[in-house]
Amino acid sequence: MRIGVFICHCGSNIAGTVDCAAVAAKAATYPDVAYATDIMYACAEPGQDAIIAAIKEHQLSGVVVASCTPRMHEPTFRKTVERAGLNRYMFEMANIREHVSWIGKDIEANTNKAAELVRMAAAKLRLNKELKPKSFPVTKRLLVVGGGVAGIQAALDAADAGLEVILVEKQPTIGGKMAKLDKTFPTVDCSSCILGPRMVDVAQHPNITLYAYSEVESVSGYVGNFDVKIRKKASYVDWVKCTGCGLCTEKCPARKSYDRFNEGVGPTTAIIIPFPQAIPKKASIEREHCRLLTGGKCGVCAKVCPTGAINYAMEDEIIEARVGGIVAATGYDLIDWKIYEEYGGGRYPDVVTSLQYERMLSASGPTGGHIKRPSDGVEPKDVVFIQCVGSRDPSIGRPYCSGFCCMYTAKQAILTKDHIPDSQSYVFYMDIRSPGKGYDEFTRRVQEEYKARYIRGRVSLVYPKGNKLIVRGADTLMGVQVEVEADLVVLAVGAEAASESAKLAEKLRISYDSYGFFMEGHPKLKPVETNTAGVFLAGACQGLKDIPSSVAQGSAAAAKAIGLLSRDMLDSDPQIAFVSANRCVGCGKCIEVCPFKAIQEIDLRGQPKAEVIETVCQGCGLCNATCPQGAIQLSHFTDNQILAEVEALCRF
Amino acid sequence: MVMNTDTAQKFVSFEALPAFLAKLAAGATLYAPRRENKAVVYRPWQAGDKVELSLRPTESCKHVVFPRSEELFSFDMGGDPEKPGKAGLTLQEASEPGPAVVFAALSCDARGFLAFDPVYDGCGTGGKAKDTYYLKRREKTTLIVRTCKSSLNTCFCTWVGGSPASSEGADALLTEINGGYLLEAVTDKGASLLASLPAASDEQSAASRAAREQAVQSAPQPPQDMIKAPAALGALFDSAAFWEKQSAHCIYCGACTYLCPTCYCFNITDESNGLKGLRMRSWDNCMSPLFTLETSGHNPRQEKANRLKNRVGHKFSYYPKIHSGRFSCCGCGRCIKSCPSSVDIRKIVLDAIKEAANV
Amino acid sequence: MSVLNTKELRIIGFLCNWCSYGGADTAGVGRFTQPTDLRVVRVPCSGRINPLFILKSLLGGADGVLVSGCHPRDCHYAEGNFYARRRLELLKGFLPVLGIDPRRFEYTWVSASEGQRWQHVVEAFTAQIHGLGPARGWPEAPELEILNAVAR
Amino acid sequence: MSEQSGATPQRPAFTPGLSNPYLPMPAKVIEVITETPTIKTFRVVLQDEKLMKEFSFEPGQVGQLSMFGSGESTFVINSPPTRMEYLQFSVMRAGENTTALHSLEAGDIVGVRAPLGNYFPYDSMKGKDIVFIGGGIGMAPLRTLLLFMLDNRKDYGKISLLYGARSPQDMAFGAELPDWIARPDLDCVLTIDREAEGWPHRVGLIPNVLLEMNPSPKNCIAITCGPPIMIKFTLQALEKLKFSPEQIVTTLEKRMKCGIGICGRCNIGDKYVCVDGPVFTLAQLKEMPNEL
Amino acid sequence: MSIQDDIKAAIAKALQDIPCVIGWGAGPEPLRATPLFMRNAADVENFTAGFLAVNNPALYLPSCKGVKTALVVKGCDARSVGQLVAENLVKRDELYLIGYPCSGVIDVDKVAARLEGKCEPGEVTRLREENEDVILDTPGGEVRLAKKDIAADKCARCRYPNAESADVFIGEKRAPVVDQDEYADLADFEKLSLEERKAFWEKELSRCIRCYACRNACPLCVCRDHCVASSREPHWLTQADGVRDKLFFQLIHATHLAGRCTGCGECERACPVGIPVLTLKRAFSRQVEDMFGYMAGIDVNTTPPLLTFRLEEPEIKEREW
Repeated sequence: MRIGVFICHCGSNIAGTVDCAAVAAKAATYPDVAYATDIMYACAEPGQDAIIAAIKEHQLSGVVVASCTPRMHEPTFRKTVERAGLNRYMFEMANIREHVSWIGKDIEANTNKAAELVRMAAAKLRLNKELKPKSFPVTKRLLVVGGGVAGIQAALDAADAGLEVILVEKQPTIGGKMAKLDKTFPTVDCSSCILGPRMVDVAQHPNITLYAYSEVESVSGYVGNFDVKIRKKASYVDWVKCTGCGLCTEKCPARKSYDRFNEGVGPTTAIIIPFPQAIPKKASIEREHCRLLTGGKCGVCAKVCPTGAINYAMEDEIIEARVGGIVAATGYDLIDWKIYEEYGGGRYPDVVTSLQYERMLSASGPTGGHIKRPSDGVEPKDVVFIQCVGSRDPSIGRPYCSGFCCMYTAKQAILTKDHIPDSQSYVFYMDIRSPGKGYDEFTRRVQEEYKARYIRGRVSLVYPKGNKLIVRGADTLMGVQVEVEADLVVLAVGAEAASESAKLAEKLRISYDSYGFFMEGHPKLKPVETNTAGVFLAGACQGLKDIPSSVAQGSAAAAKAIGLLSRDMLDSDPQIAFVSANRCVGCGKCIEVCPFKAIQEIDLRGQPKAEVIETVCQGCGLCNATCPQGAIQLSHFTDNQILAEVEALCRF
Repeated sequence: MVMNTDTAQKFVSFEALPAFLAKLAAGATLYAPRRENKAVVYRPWQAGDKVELSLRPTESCKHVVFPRSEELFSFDMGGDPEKPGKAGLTLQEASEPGPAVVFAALSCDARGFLAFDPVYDGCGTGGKAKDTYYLKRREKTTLIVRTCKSSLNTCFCTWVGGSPASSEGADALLTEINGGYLLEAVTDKGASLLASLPAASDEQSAASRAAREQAVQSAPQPPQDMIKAPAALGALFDSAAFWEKQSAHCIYCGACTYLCPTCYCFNITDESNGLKGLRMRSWDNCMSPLFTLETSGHNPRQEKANRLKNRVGHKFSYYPKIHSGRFSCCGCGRCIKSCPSSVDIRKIVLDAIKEAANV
Repeated sequence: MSVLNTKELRIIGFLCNWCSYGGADTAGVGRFTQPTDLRVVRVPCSGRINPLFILKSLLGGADGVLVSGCHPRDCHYAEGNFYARRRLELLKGFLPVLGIDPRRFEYTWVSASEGQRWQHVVEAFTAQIHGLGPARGWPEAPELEILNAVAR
Repeated sequence: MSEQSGATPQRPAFTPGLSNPYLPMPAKVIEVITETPTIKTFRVVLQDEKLMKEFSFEPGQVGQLSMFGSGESTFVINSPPTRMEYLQFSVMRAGENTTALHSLEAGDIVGVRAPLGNYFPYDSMKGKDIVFIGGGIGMAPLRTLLLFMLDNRKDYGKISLLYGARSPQDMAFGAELPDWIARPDLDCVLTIDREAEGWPHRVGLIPNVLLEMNPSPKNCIAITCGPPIMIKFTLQALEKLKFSPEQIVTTLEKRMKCGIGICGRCNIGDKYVCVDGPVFTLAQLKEMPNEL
Repeated sequence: MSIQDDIKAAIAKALQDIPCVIGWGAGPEPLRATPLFMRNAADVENFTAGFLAVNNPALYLPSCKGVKTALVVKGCDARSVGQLVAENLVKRDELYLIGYPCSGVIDVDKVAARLEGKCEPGEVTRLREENEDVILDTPGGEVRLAKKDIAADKCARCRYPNAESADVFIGEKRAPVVDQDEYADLADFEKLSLEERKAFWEKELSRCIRCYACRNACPLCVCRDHCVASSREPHWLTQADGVRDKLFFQLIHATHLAGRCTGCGECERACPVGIPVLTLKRAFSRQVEDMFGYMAGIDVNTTPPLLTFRLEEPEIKEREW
C-alpha cells in the first residue's frame, strides 16, 4: 500500500499548537507511507485538489488526513479520494483539532500526540479494504410524530410533495399547544383562525393518514425502511361511526373530569371532544373518569349516541407501518412550577399558568373568553405576570431561556387590557428578550400604549391577604422592595421537552440532551437532521422556539425528508458485519445479541452458519465483540484494525 | 562419538551434587528437572534449586534443542531515507545458541532426539537442506540421562527398542547408588563434562551395574509382534471404523505431541510491527485441524480420526519406513499419562496389529 | 517522544462514535483543556468493544484504558451499551485477579453534548493513572523484542 | 512404476541459495499482472544479481514466496527455466497471506525460497505426445512445462493444451492465449463452464471437452492440474480414454511451511509433498494412502 | 444389583433406540478411567461409574450434533449439558441423559501428594474401593486413603450431585453439600496482593506449553477448530513462547467462558503441567453470580447473562466520573 498523509493546519486552529510540518516529517517514516505533507486547509478546494494531485502523482492507494473530527469532514474527504479514483474507504482521519490542538497549548506534547494519532490512523488504514455500498429500495412514506403546528407543517409539506404521510398524535386532536392559544404575538391574530384551516387540510389531505390518540410503540429498521408500530389507544368510541355531534358530551354525568385541553380551567365530562375545531372531531372517553369503565354503572353515552359508536370493550390497537423517514415533532411541556413555594406551590387558586390564562382568554375556552378569578369567578383588576418561572434557573436545573415567554406575557397583558379596560397589569421580569421581527416594538407597545407596568426584578413571595394576593418583589432598577396587591397572578412558566420525549428518542435511537431536547446532527449545519439517518426534527422538541420558527423547521424537516424519499434506492453503508463462513460454527450468539435482527442462520452444506442481512445491518459491531472465534467481523472496524491501533500505541 | 564406557565412571555424592551442578551451570545453561506446582519440568537450574528425581518429568527436554518458539530471522524493511515508508530489506539471522547441559533427563528423552536427528539433518532433501537451528543447538547440548529405578504403568520404552538404563542418544548416564550417583560418560562431550569428578570405585561401578540391571528387569515386557506395526497400520489406513473407534474419546488437544520427545513438527509464522518483524517457528501439532488446513478450505485430515491415524501412523509406520524400521516413539508414555481423556497409543497399536491380522 | 516518556503515560481510550467521541469533540470545540496522555480509538459503539481489547492493551503496555459510550438507553444502536455495561463491569472486577489494579480501567458514559463532562472524565482518569504510575509489563518471548519500536 | 512409462518424478533437487534453508532470498517485484479478479501474477528478480544469474530450477518446482510480516506461501515457478529474466508466480487470492501478496506492487521486496520439491520428468517424456489439461489456477504449473517444451519443441511429439475456467474473466494468462492459439505446433483448446457472450471457444466442463477431444493414449502423457473436483473427473475421463496410471501426471497442493520435509504437515503417508512431490504420476498416487 | 449394574441395564435399554451411549470404561492405569463410547452389549460390559468417572462426557456432545446420543452423567456433567442446551449448542431432544448419584471423583494429583515419598501415582498397580476409602496397591504395599481426601476440589462443595435434568435416574439422590462456600477454592488465591498475583501468573504461565488441552477439554469451548488462538484473522496472539501470549490465551478462554462456565474443572485437570487455569474462570463465575444471580447450567431457559441485559442493572454500580 502507498499511503499519503496530509497534516492540516486549519489556519492557526491546529498549526497554532501543533507543529504540523514535524508531524508530517514523522509520518513519512511510518510503514507504507509514501508521501507526507502539511497543508493549510485540507478541506478547502485547494486542499482537496492538492490531495487529489498527490494521489495521482504518487500513485497513492490510501490517504490519511489529520485535521478536525471525522464526524465533521470524513464524508468530505471520502468524496475527495473518490474523485481521485480511490475507494472512499481507503481513507482514515486523525482528529488533531478537537482532540489535540483545541484542548491544550503544549506544542511539544500536542505535536507528539498528533504524530501518534496519525500513526494509529495509518496503521489502521493498512488494513482497510475497499468497500462498496449495496443499494436497497426506499419506502416512500413519512412518519410524523406529533400533531402540533410543526408536525402539521411537516406533514402538509411532505404530503403536498407527493409523499404518503402518517401523522401520529398522542392527544385525541391535533393542534398541539398552538390550538390552546387565544391569540398569537406579535400580530395578536386569532390562533385557531390561522391554525384551524391547516388542521382541516391535514384531515382532508389524500396523502395523510392521521392517527390521533395514538403513540409510537416501537421503531425498528433503518433509514429508508423503518418498521413502526403505532399504538392506537382505546377511545371507547368507534370513530368510523362517530359524527362528532357532541350529544354524548352533553349528557355524560361525569362532569367533574379534568379538562386536559383547557389545562384544568374548569371541569369537563368523561367523554369529550376537546374543542369545537378539534381534528378529528371525534369523541373519546377518558377511562379514569368514566363511571361505566371504572364503576361498571352508567352507559349514558351509549344510550344517547345516535350512531351507536360507543364501545366500552374497545382495546388498544397496534398498527404496523413501514416508513422511509421519520420526523419527530413532539413539542414541549411546561415545567412543574409547583416546586416554587414562593408562588404558593399550587395552593392558591388565583395563581395560574400562562397557558391556563390563554384558555381563560379564549372565547372557546371554559370561561367563554371572560377572565374570571378561579377562586370566586370575579373579574380581576390587578393582574400580575411573573416571568421566568422555571426558566434561566440553574437551581432547578433549568438554566436556559424558554425563549417565548417575554412575548406571550406581553401579548397577555395586552389582551388583559382589551378584555378588562380598567385593569392594570404588572410584569415582573428579568430581562425582556424580544429579538424577533416586530417583537421589540410589541413589548414597547404593551408598556407605552397599554400601560402595563414592567418591574425589573424577581418576585420573592406571593401570599394571600383577604381575597387579594400580595406579590412581593424587588424592583432592581429602582432598588426598592415592591408589593403589589393582585387579583390574579399569571406565571410565565418555562418549558421543557415533552414529558415522554426521552422514551421516543430511545425508540428512534437519537440522542437527547439533559433536558430531553433532541440532539440535532450539527448545531449549525444540520439543525433538522439527527445522527440517525432518516430521522428529522421539527419544532420545540429540538429546542424551544416560537410558532414561526416551529413552522419553518417543520418545513425544513419536510424538505429533508422529501429529499431523502425522492430517491428510489438508497445506498447502504458498507461498514457492516460480514461472516467468514469457514470460521463460523453456527453457535448463534451473534443472532441472539443483534439489536437489528440483521443476522440469520443459514444452512451451508449441512452446517448452520450465520449470515448478515446486508441492508439491515447497521454496523454496531456488537456481534463482532460477541463472536468468540471472531468469525463475524465488522468491516472497517475489524478486530485486526482495532488491534493495529492498539499495537501502534503499545508497541511504541 | 561413542567412547569406551568402562573407563569413564565417576561418582558424585548426594552432598557434592550441588557443587557439581554449579560447575555445570557455570559453563552452560544447565537444565534440570524441577518441581513446579503439580508438574515436573526442565528449567534452567540456579544455585539452591532442588533437582526433582523422585517424580518423572511431566515434559520431555526437547525444548532445550527445539525451543517452543524461536526466531528464524528478523527483517527490517525500512532504512532508505529516500523512500521512508517502504524501502529495502535487511534480513538478520537469529543469533547463535549458547551451550547447554541437561542434567538427569530420562533415558527415553535422549532416545527421542534420535528421532529428530535424521529429519533435521535434512534426510528429506538428501541432506541438502539441513535445519541449522536444531543442529547447532543439538551440537552444543550435552545430555546426561538417568537410569529409571522403576517403571510407571504408562512406560513402554522396551517396546520400541529402549530400556530404562539406556544411554542411547545421550552423552552420559546417571545411576543412583548408595550415597550418591554414578556418572558414566558415553561420548567425549559427556566425558569432558564429568572430568572434574572423582572416579567411581569398583564397588560403586558394580552397584551401578546392579541398579541398571534391576531397572531393566523391572521394565515391562515388550509384546511379540511390534514389528508388525508398520504393515498393520498401513493395512488399516482405509478402515474408517477402526480409527473412529480408536479416536472417539480423543479431544485432539496437543498435549501428547508437545510432551512427546519425538514429535518435531512446527509452524512458521511472521510477526511484525510496521516495517520490522521476525519470522519465527513454534511447536505445532498434527492433532490440530489447522495443521493441514489448506487456504482453499480443503483439509486432508479434517476428522480427528484421520489426525490420530496420522499421528500413530507417523510414529509406527511412516517414519519406520523411511528410517530403517526405527519407531518414532521412545515409549516414555507421557502421551498416555498426561492425556486428558486417557488415549493409550499402545492399545491403538496393539489393536491395529490384532485387527490387521483379522483382515 | 523522549521527553514525553517521562511526563506522559500511555492511556488508551475506546470511544463510541456517536456519543462519547462526539462529546470529546464538543469538549474540543469548547476549548476545554485536557491532559495530553489519552489516545482515542474510535469505534462505532461501546458494544463493539471486546473486553479483550482492553486486556490486550493492559497486557501490552498501556498504563490505563478508558472506555466511554452513550448513556444507557441512549445507544445509537439501541442496545450496544447495555451489553457493554455488563461485559465491562465484569472485566473491571476481574482485573485484580491478574494483579492489575482495577483503577487502571474505567468505563463511563458521556453524551455528545457533554463536553464539560468529557473534560472532567479525562482529567480525573489521567490523574488517577498518574497516581498509579507506569504499569509493570508482562514478559514476552525474547524473540518478540524486535517488535517494540521503543524498549519499555 | 514401469521403466517404459518413464514418468518417474526425480528425487529432490534442492539447491539452496544460502546455507540456511529457512532464509529467503530477497527479490524485487518487477511486474504485477492482474490475470483475473482473484489471480495476480508476480514477476520477481532476485536482488542479488549473482544469485539470480546462478539460479536454476526445473519445470514444476515450487518456491515459497514471502510477504514479510504476513508469511510464506507455496507457488509453482510458472515461468520456464528456459526464460530466466525473471521468476513468475501466480497467486490466487484465498487466504490471509495470498490477500497480502495481492497488495504487492512493482518495486516491492519479497522473499523467495526456491527451488523446492521435485519436477516434471520432462526427459522421460521426450518423443512423446503431451496433453496438458489445466483448470483455473491449475494452469500455472502446466504453463512452466508447456513453455519449456515449446522452447524445446523438437524434443516432443504433438502437444495439446486443454485449458478451462469458469468464465472468460476467470481465464488466467489471457495475454498469452492468442499466441498459444495461433501457434501451429500447439493444439490449444479453451473452454468455459457456461455460455458467455462473445466467447468464441468451447463451452463445457473440462472432462467432457477432454472426451470430445479424444486424445489417443498411444505414446502419450497427460499432465493435469486444477481444483480437486476437476481432477477427480478428469482422471476418470483419462481412464475412460485408456490412459494408464503411469501416463497421467499431476502436481499436488498441500499446506506447507518449511518446504524441506521437516515441519511435518504435507505428508501423505511417508511421502512429503514438499520434497517427494509435488509432481506425482497417478500410478504413484495409487500406491500412496488415500489422503489427498 | 449394584448401582453400576442398574446403570448398565439402563445403558443397554438406551442402546435399543440410540446408537451410542457415552460413559466411562477402564483406563490405561488403575487410577484413571477413560471416556467410553458404547455401541453394543460388549461395550457396555466395560462400563464403569463411580470414583474414577472423572471425564466430563458433555465434551463430546457438540461433535455428536444431529445424532441422538445418550450420556451417563454426574451432576456436574449435567450442568455442562444444561448450559449447552441453554445456548442451543445441542438440542435437548437429541439427548438422553442417564443420571446417578455422584459421591465425588478422584483427583490424581491429590493421590500423588498422598503418595509423596512412597511412589508415583503411575506406579499404583491396583485400586479397590471400600466404602468411603480406596485401597491402592503400591510397590511399597497397600495404601488406604479416604476418598474425601483425594476427591476433586469441586466435589467438596458440590451442590448438584444428582444430574437433576436426567431422563432416567439410577439410585437414591444424594444430599447436596451446602456447608462449604461455593467459592472456597478462591480463598487462598485471594489472600495474595496484586503484586503477588501478577508474579503468580507469570510463574504458572511460564510453564504453559500451549497444547490447548484446557480448551479442548472444556465442554463449553465450542470454537475449537476455529479458535482465535492460532488465527491470523483476527490476529490476537503470536505463537511465541512468552507469558504475555500464554496468559492472554487464558484470558480469551476465561472471557469466553464468563457467564457460561459451570466449573466442571476439566480445563485444569487436563492441563498437563498443572496450571491452575480454573481460577480465572471461577473468578468470573463468582462475579456473574453476584451480579446477575446466574449460575451456568442450572436453568436451560435463562439466557446467559452476557447475551442479554436489563435496562436497569441494580448490581452494577456504574462509576460516575
